[in-house]
Amino acid sequence: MKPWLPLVTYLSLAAVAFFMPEYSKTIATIVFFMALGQAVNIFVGLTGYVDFGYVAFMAMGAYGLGVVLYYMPQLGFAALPLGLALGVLMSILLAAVVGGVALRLRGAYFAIATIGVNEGVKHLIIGANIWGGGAGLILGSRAFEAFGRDTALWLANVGSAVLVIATGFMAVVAMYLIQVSKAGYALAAIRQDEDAAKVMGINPTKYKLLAFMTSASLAGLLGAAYYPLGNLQVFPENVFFIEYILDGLAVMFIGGAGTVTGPIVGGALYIIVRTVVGELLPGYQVFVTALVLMTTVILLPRGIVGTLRLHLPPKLREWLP
Amino acid sequence: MDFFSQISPFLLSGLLLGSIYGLSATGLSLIFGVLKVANIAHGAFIMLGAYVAYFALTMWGVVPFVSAILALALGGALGYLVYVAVVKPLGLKNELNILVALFALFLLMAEAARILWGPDFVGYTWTIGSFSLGGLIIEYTKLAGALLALAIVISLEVFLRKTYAGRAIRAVVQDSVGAQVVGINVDRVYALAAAVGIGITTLAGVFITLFIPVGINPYMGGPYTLMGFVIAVLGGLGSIMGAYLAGLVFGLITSVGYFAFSELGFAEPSQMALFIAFLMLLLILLFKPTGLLRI
Amino acid sequence: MPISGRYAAEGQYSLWGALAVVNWINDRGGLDCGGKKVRVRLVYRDSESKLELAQSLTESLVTRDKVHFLLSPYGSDLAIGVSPIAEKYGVLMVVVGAASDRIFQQGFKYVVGVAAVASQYMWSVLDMAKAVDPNVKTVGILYRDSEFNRMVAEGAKTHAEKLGLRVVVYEPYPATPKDLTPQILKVKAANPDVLIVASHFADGQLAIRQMAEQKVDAKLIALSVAPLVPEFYDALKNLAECVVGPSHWEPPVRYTPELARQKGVEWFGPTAEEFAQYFKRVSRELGGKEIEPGYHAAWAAKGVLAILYGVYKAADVDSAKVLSELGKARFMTFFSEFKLDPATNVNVAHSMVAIQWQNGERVVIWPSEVATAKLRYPSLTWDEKSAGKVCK
Amino acid sequence: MSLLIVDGVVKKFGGLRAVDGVSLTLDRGEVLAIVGPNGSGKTTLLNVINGVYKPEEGRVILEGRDITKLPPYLRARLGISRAFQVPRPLPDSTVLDNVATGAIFGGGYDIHSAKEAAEEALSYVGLWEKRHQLAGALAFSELRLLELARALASRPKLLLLDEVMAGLSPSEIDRFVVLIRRIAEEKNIAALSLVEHRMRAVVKMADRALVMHQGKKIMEGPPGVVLNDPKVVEIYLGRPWRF
Repeated sequence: MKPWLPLVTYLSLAAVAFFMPEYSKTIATIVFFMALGQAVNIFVGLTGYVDFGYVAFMAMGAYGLGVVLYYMPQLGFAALPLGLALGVLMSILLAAVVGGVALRLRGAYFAIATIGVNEGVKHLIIGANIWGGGAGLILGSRAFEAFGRDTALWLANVGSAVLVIATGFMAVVAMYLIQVSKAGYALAAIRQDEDAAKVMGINPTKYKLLAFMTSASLAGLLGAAYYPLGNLQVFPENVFFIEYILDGLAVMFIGGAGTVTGPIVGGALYIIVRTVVGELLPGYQVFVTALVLMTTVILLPRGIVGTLRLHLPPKLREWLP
Repeated sequence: MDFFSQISPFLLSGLLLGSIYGLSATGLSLIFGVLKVANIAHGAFIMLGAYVAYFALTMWGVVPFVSAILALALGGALGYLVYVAVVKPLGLKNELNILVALFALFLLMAEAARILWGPDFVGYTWTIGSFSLGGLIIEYTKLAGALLALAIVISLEVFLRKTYAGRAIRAVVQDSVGAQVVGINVDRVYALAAAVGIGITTLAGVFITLFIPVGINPYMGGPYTLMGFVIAVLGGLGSIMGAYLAGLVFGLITSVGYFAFSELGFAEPSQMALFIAFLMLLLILLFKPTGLLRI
Repeated sequence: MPISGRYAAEGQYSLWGALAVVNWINDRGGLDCGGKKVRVRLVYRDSESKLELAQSLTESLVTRDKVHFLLSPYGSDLAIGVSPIAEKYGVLMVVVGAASDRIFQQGFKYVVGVAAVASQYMWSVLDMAKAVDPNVKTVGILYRDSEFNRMVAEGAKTHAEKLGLRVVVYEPYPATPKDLTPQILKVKAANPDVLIVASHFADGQLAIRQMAEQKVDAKLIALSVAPLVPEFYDALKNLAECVVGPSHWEPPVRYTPELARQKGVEWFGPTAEEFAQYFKRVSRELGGKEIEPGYHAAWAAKGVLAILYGVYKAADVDSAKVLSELGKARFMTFFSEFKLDPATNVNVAHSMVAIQWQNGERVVIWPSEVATAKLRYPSLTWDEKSAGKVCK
Repeated sequence: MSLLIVDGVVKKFGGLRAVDGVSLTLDRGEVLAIVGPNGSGKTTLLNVINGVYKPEEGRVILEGRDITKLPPYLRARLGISRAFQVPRPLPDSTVLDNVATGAIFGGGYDIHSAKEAAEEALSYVGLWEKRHQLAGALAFSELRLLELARALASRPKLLLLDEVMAGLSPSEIDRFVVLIRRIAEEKNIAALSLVEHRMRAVVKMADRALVMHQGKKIMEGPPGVVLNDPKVVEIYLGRPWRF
């Protein structure tokens, strides 16, 4: 496969966000959904497992940066890399624990177990009043203190957009690296027939965990880029909001599960439909989006890119991964 | 005050509410057992049931116990429609696509409700008196609701064990390939299970308003989906009686758990109680995925 | 403004309130800006109560629609989320429908509040209780565990203690509760004189309903947010009687041009009657039925008026100039007086009024200058209410 | 040293002893047919050998190493390959990728050499022409061959063939029997083949036959002798009403 098309797309979006900062938030929003779909795709698309508690990884990322920024603004600019690293680390750790234990479960049982993890962590944070508890963390003044006013505003507007785009970019790279390696073969086998895969000598848990942790680390980065950096806040009700995984799944499905370009197409469509309907018929956009999603899933079960690939000659198919 | 009289109202209140929780999860459990589909749109049908109760009472003066029948019929019809229009065309193997389609349905129903009925939080008032027991004041409507919920669950269980259609459903729950081999029309069983499951869920939406007759709004469904999953798993997915009993357990955890954590001085006792509930869910899934109370 | 999603109801009323004022000024030929009449245009988008959409829509309002000023979306989370955009582009944003104290403690320069902040919500109610009954001793506080409600509860607790009251129960409950019986049983055991519930909509209705079931009586029961909409009474009927609530504004509140003249401050904008008339027209056109404006609507209207006043004074649409004019401003609208605290950019001349449900009507009972009825004290018991008695 | 030793294996499901104290040995290049009616415990025994089930009693020894407790994927790497009764290809992958996946994980090849090994295995079974098709598009008998190719590409020492002739026409069976014998002889691979009905094929294919009934080993010996034994004939023909 040739990953150039999706990579170039992300790079050009990053260039627009950087050089035309007045569009950075708009781009950040579109790419947020693309990158979310992309990260979800690495796990769900490649393994065929659904993780409804996926948002917990974004939340870990958000809290990682949020906590560093809130409690240690005196670190200055170092708070940013440190916070991002902590966020990603916490996501990976959570994924390792959840995955190591729950990936033994099949299908819907796994999906429900992960809901349990998401809700459990949320209730623990609120219930035991950890990290601001139910009232969350508000980071405006801390960001000003850590980065200085202008830099903080630039980071909140343009910086977070660039980081969100970078997450999408890295997700494509990760997807590419997985698909051209042994792991790609293993995951394809697991997705299609896990029992057969075992008999073929594949250790399913190992590869599922690999995909799970990769996906989680990207989700953590996305969460960190988005909430504490872009919105200067971490509210538990928002960062654990379970509908984001459904958005991610929707984006992935409209585009085509398991494809690399799919989430880009899906994310763009998902937001464009909302924006257009929102301007023409304010208040009806969720209704229309849901309708679009439902018809796509039923009539084009492979998604747009997935269906397109099916009808392309093999040479072109390489270019539309 | 001694310990028992302190805790008894929490116990009672938990059991009463738990009975309704249990009822509300049976539909989800049935659908999962038969179709192996996790009904993400579950909460939307609870919302629909709540609106049925609200409109029936405020517009026509029809009390919830009667409008429940209406909700059962409406939910049943919608359930059949969902099976024919969403689940069947995708094919049951296509688990992921069905999940996403049901999510779209969930959004669609909530948005339709908002467009039709407005975003306000509505409610009704209907009471026929109350009595006091063990430090808790209990409305007759609540007691009747809780007992009726039990009766409905028992009759559903009887239906599954004694009638041909019910036995066919049970056969499919246990072994869908085997059921096909012995000549059961699996397609019809799926349709029936979807209709019954969603019918019961919508009916449960009406019953829930006996306990929570306020705050009815288009977006109320989400938490019920989550709670439904927890209860259905605790009870063993596919088991009706199990789901009901797990509902009781869940009611007790949230109520007595609150009491316990409050005594222990936690910042947010009710959230800690929920944390325990979800922790239990995880432990059960890992060590006894057939459910705690499989019957 | 979110007009779908979890903040749909509040967002919709806020939008209509803002539209009512814009229509009012345009029907008068526009705003006087340096001697020239300028028409005002309100551009709005539906953020679906979602952060990411609130952000990108706000940005596109600034960069694509080239709006001169912003009204914040409803909800503290959304308002904070869009603040960096207002700051970056130096566009004045008036916060309406978000009252968390913490928004204004972040050091945003272009973010202005026009109404009292969350921690002050219950002050007027507590002041009133103390004034009406000097023997009040104990207060019970239940609160929804969220950013805004926690602020309300903490503010109430501090203020109660300042007034020499004892807080005998202080309990949180989850943001979307299904059952409040456990918390209410705790209140019952503590038996406070005054019971305060820092609630939102659905949970507030539920709290009253379950208090009635458990017959938890108090001399005064006050809830935030929930009692301020007609649906509260529709849902609870008689049980809503005597319930008190703090409000930013109510239709009977009469700040009038005469009052402004007496106090020697400038009057700006429509009168309360005019506002109600315009609001009804908007609600009929957009919502299909004519309804009375509530406090969300008036709050948003006040937000628009503050911007317009600043523009009128500065004779310019430059945010920095408008902001500096607002810093100096002292004027009155139908909503309240206006005076910014230079440290936080919040209007400190605004205080909450208190309402009580009496015989199916929301009446203003505090402060006495603008009150239309007297507080019924002590409140009827639940038994009396169930028997059909109303507060008179 | 024998390649595979199964020693007194017992596997219970609830009260039922599905495999009840079965022992057997198998050498390199040898083809053993396990014969028995439906429900006799053949498939369970196969699942014990490749690790899907863990037995309650007894041991499974491969090349002198006790593998009773190893998970299936590790046994696959040690050289146990399996073809399923109902073929289980990866339907959305190409034929080549299907076989290559087996080569990578069972055979321990890297990706590049796995593809070469896969092409070789495909041409060995006669499926090379179809290597770029999706596996889901193959005919049933081709799926059987695909499974065999996938097993071969993973450098097996022992092939487990679960009713691999079910559903094939008589001429296809003949070709299959020849193929299996060729594999055993040319590649020195042992094969353990489960057979329910195709007795004619057993005689041609197997060096030895082992008859199972109700979880127990009834007899073992040269196919021609075993299959004509009165006890075996009775199991199959004598009491048909019992099935």
